[in-house]
Amino acid sequence: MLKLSGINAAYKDLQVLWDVSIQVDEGELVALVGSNGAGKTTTLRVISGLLKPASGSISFQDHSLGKESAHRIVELGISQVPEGGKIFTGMSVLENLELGAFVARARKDKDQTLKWVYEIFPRLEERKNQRAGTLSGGERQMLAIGRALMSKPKLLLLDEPSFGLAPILVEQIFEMITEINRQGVTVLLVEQNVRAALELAHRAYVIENGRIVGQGTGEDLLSFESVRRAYLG
Amino acid sequence: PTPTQAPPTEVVKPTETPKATEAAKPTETPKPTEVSLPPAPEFIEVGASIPLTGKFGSLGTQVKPGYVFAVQDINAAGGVYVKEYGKKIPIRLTIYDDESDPTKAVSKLETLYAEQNVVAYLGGAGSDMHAATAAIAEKNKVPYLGIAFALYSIHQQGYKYLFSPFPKSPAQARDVFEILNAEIPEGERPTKIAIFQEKTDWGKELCGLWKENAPKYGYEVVVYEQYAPKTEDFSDMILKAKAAGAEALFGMPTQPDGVAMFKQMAELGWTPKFSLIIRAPENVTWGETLGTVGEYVTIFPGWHHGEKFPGVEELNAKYQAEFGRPADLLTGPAYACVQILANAIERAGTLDRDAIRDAIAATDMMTVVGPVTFNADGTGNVLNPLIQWQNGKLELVWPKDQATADFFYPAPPFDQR
Amino acid sequence: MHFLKVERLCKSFGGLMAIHNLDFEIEEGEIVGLIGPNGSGKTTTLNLITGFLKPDSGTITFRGEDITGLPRCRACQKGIARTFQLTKSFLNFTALQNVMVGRVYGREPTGNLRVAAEESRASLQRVGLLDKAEALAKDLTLMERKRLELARALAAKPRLLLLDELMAGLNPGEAEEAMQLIKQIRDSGITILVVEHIVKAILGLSDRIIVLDYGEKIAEGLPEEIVHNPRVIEVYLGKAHA
Amino acid sequence: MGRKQVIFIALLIAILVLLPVVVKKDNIINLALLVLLYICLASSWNILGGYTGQTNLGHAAFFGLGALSTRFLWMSGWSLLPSVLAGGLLAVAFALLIGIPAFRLRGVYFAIGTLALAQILYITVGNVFSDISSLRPQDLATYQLVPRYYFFLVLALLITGTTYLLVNSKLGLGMMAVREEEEAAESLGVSALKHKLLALSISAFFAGLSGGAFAYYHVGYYPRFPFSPEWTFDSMMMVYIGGAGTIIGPIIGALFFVVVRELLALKLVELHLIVFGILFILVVLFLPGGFVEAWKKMQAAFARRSKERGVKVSFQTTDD
Amino acid sequence: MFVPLAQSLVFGLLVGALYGLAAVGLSLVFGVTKFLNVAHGELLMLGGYASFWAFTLRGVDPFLTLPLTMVFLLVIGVVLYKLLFAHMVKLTEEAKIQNTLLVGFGLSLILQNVALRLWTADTRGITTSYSRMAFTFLGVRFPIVRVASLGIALIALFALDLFLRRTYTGKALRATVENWEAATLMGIDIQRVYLLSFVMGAALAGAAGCLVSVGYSIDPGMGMSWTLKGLIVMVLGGLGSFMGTFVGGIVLGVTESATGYFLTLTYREVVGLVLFILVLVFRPQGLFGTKER
Ligand SMILES: Nc1ncnc2c1ncn2[C@@H]1O[C@H](COP(=O)(O)OP(=O)(O)OP(=O)(O)O)[C@@H](O)[C@H]1O
Ligand SMILES: Nc1ncnc2c1ncn2[C@@H]1O[C@H](COP(=O)(O)OP(=O)(O)OP(=O)(O)O)[C@@H](O)[C@H]1O
Ligand SMILES: [Mg+2]
Ligand SMILES: [Mg+2]
Repeated sequence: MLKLSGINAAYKDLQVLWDVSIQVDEGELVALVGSNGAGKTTTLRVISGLLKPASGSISFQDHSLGKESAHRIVELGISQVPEGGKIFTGMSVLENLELGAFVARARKDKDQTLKWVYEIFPRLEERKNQRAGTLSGGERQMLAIGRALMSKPKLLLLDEPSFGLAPILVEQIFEMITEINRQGVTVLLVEQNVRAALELAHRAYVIENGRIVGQGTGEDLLSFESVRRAYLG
Repeated sequence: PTPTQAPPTEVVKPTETPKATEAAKPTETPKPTEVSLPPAPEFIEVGASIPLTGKFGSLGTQVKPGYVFAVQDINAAGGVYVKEYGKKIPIRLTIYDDESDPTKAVSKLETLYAEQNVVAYLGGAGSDMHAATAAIAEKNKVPYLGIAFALYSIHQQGYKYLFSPFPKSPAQARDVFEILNAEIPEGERPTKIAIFQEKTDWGKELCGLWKENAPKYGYEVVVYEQYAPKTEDFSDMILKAKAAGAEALFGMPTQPDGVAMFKQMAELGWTPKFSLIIRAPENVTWGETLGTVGEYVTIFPGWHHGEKFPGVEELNAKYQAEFGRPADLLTGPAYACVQILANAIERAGTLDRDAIRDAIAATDMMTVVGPVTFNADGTGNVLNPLIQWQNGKLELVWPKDQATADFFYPAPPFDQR
Repeated sequence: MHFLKVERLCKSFGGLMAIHNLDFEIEEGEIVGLIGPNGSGKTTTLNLITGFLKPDSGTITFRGEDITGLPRCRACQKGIARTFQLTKSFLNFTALQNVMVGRVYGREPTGNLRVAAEESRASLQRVGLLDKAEALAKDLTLMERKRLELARALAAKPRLLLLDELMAGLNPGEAEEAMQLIKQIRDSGITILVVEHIVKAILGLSDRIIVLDYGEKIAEGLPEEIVHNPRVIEVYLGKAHA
Repeated sequence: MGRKQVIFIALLIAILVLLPVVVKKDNIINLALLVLLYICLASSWNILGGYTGQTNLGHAAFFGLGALSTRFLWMSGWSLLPSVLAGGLLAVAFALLIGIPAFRLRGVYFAIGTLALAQILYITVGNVFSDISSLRPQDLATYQLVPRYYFFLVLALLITGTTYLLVNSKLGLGMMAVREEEEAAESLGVSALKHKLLALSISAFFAGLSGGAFAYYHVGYYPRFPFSPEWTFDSMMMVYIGGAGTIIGPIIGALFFVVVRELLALKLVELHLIVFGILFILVVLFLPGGFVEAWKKMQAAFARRSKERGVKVSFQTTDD
Repeated sequence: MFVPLAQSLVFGLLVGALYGLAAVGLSLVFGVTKFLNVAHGELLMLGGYASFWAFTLRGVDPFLTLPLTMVFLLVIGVVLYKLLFAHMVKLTEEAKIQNTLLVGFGLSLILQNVALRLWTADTRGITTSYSRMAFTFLGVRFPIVRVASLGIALIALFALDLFLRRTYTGKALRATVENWEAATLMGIDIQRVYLLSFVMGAALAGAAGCLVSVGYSIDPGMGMSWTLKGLIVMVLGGLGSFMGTFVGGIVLGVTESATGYFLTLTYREVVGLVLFILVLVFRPQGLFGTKER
């Protein structure tokens, strides 16, 4: 479904990604793990078109994304929950969700999708008229995911959804991700919480200093000695 | 056609068609050269810093063609005869734009002085600008001829190099009453006057004089209101004038203020039977902008293209050819400045600045604005004609011997025009 | 006399009671953990202590002195330094300059920039950022910036250090390093209040833990007591940690 | 400062000092004086606007107050230096008066708030002092441009030097920290308000002195003229186009603004403002961040290039 | 007593509506794009000249040309945006304000002087045959032209408000204001949103310019004072509320005329500014502004 091959990417002069190749198949839940500054967020930014790679190719459902602008990529069915959520704090929860369905493809089924999102996150329905800026950290994260779901993505990119959340919420969020995936949304998950991510994922890639250094099923990687040492403490 | 197509800024015209203008006619006929004459300069350098852009731009663009045309005419006759060199020397006029900024004007005048080594300055427009430039002229000891400001107080500073062949506030404050009393039979006169004073030094000076003179001529100032320049809303003043039963309006608003004032007078239904509005209606666009609302307003602009002095017709023809209308109100006085200067140089017989200055002070000649002499303070004794807007045109209504139309009084109410 | 004492502290935003009748103390030399669900008022508490917010009522005493509602720059001068949950680095400064601000203005202000620079380098070294001393803060990674903020706070020579989610986003290995660093800091004589969501870290670090929920203290005690507190499990830890 | 820089600066100062001795033309001296005037004004704006990050759109008020009081005192018989100093102090007094309420405002609110304050003064001064202020003929008869030039030169050196010392001191560090991240600065013990007030006062003081120098220099103007908002905007533009928060930025900005504009005005007369506008926009589009930033980038690019070349060379030597 | 005061206030209301309209355009552009377009007053001037041209050359009624003027400015807006402002979309907020300020400054120089070439420095304006008509209510005169101007300003404003709150594009616009990167991730083409708001701001300036040419007068140098007024009203009303901005304009207009009535015309602007400062002292975020984060 999604295929990155030989991606090199840089912020101005600083090369961050080196020859990254990743593949995600339809219906999968794939995790991308790695330490700080390894290039996980950058990889997601490249997929979403926020950062154009210096070389390499990206295709989504046999459609090349290399030249597409960021908003077109959303229209094609890739949504991202960015690091830290980045919700629209000045707007209501409902308006945030409606904006999620901005692309034409999603707009016509907006009401239905909204119901679906409310089923997954009942808390959002309770708070639908509240200003998003006043939500608590966990609620913000829910809103960010819900907003991404509103675009009816075929592929959902999640960037550290557990960041800064209380343990109880981390658990809940991971349950929700599994649920969303079960309902047919392909997921690429970036996580710092390596154990949880590997337990959850069908497959995972390990990224280190901008290079993919390992891949396999979650269980495989969990049993890798090097991974255990580096990420599980 | 707009002043955009004004002639090039540096005017150098060697002799082509010798068509002497009256004013430039040499007072002495050139004699065969004497034994040893110093080598003559190629040109008589004259410089002007004019506000062509910025807030005084609309005045500056009227002034500039006056200077340019006059220099062209004089050079067409071979230039100005300078006795010291025993020959005619053409004038080279350098014009800079000072953007209506006194500091920039100063630097332009310094450049004219240092680079062009001018023998005289021609002024720009607006008292803001003259205040700075006249002082520089004084400092550099360069004779300065300036028009387009009626402020009298500049002349009270004791400046020696400043000359202005242009009517000043005292004349404007006196003449209006004399004209009214002469033109309108007693009993019909608009004796109740409203004065709208702009809060500036000229406003204070001129409106103060009006107020002072009114009782002497049998008039009463019933409303005297002040406002700051760039006011959008005059309703309050207008209502006061209306309530006080004022029959005449005196003021000297800038163009935008004048337009707003008259629009609101029409809207509020107050028509003065007589209005003397200096400055705002001087521009040809007044009529276009206000239509019938701007009719019957009178002005003291300093000059009118209908005056019957020598050279006016030629000037109008030239202006018509270039801009498609007779010469603008400030163009004539600007033209006269050059005439006065040329005449003074000729009488001085040298290009020495102090000699020229003294010659200007002794001026007694006929120009396109009529006969000109100067007082000791540098103000000119010149005609102060009254102009009136009639049928969308500027008509000269006073003095009678110059008039192009009859004085129209009283002005009909706005909604009956 | 308690080192820091918070009494009947209240703070509301509009209708929302962010902190309600909060009481707690910190003793000199302790590491105290402050945990609670998202939005329970942890950051607000730190903001109140450092003067970034004025309490509606209640008092805060630091080393016997009432510091309630003091201008926010005074807290640091009295010896309370903090880091921010959302980093606030001086982005166009070099890392060294960032730290120097702390040294020059902090508890022992100095006008001698040369000396300040030397001491600031020492602070950078302490957090392992010395090799980035000349790099601009905006070119550092988020995690490096967090360390930078720690170095900056340390340079201010605090008596009490407030850390707001310093470890969020670290993987377990990195978190372990950070824990060691915090312990070292305590051992150098600085009292510490940590806000953190990484359960393992907070349990390993803290001498004592205070748990907030909806702006109220719902539990306080030794780490092992807290993990078994049913109320804490219910609102915060979840069953995985039970 | 490196040795090269010291030599360069010394050379520059020497040139400026010798200029009136070598060049006798008043127009050149006058132009140089205007450049110095704007260096003073832009540099003083830069202290608050560039280094402390508070966009002050009311700078003309300080300039105007300096000019107003200096002109008044000087013309009424005080000697020059005390008059100018009084002008600077009056500007500081006004700065302290408005400072505390003004610094309650942030961002555009602060910018427009200060603009409004300056406009209040502009209009009021226009109303109260509506007469032209001209030098008397006897002053004009003895008027010399050169001493005025040196007055401005000394002032420009004073302002630039003070700025240099300031930004390399503790207070400068605090001011810039407030600009970068006010809350963080406060958490480290920097009183933002105090530093802003300090920067405002210094900025106002120098603007006031510049106003005083202007009153000494200018032959005739309306008292409201130095209060007009153009003075603020022009200095701000100069700082931005040169490089905000740098010493050299306002200097380059003033040079560009005054000299290029004057040259265009002399050469093109009627079209010069259009051409200057286009030139100005081109500079902004192609050198975003101003001349200093562009220069830094160029240096960086150059350094990188030579480094790459250096690497290549070393490869070659190892190959050998 | 009543009539003159009421009359003054009526005029103040109408001036205020124009202040408001000028400021709303500025505020829209600034709010969405963080472009501080100081050439806004010059765009207003172009709008004024466009109507003036249509009226003098073709005799078209200014109220009929108003939509055309808006379209004309819209086109100019597109050109200016593509040529100059599009480069600045991705800068940081501070850099954006700084750079647009500079570009706006250059632009206003150019536009002013181009206008000077095209139309001379003279003051112009439009006076229609019905300009002097007014209806009287309780002794207070309501000039038709001004009442119509107020109506038009209100219509423009309600349309804008509806557009921003009800339509998807409007919401996209508000979202972009908050966070352009997140907006992109929603599939919003932010270049288009920026263009749209810039162009709408220009069109509003056009409308305001047309009304100014009818109610007052226009000249090439008028831009700066309208920009300054617009900025002051924008801040007085407070960022983030366009209705608030408009009301701010009216408050300022009415204050100015009330000053003229009760005190003196010479300090009318001063009193308006003092009111502005007082509002800021007590409400640093403006009358209707939301507190900054
Ligand atoms: N806008 C930027 N400009 C310059 N460098 C950047 C930028 N964003 C990230 N980097 C650099 O790119 C590298 C990879 O960053 P990235 O954010 O992709 O890491 P990550 O794996 O997501 O890390 P984290 O776990 O901290 O989120 C880091 O070294 C970082 O410093
Ligand atoms: N300035 C403010 N205005 C309005 N509400 C606020 C403000 N600051 C905080 N709040 C609210 O107060 C509550 C407590 O916030 P606080 O930031 O202290 O939570 P926290 O415990 O630090 O949460 P987290 O773990 O997510 O960081 C939250 O509901 C928050 O939305
Ligand atoms: Mg990341
Ligand atoms: Mg928090």
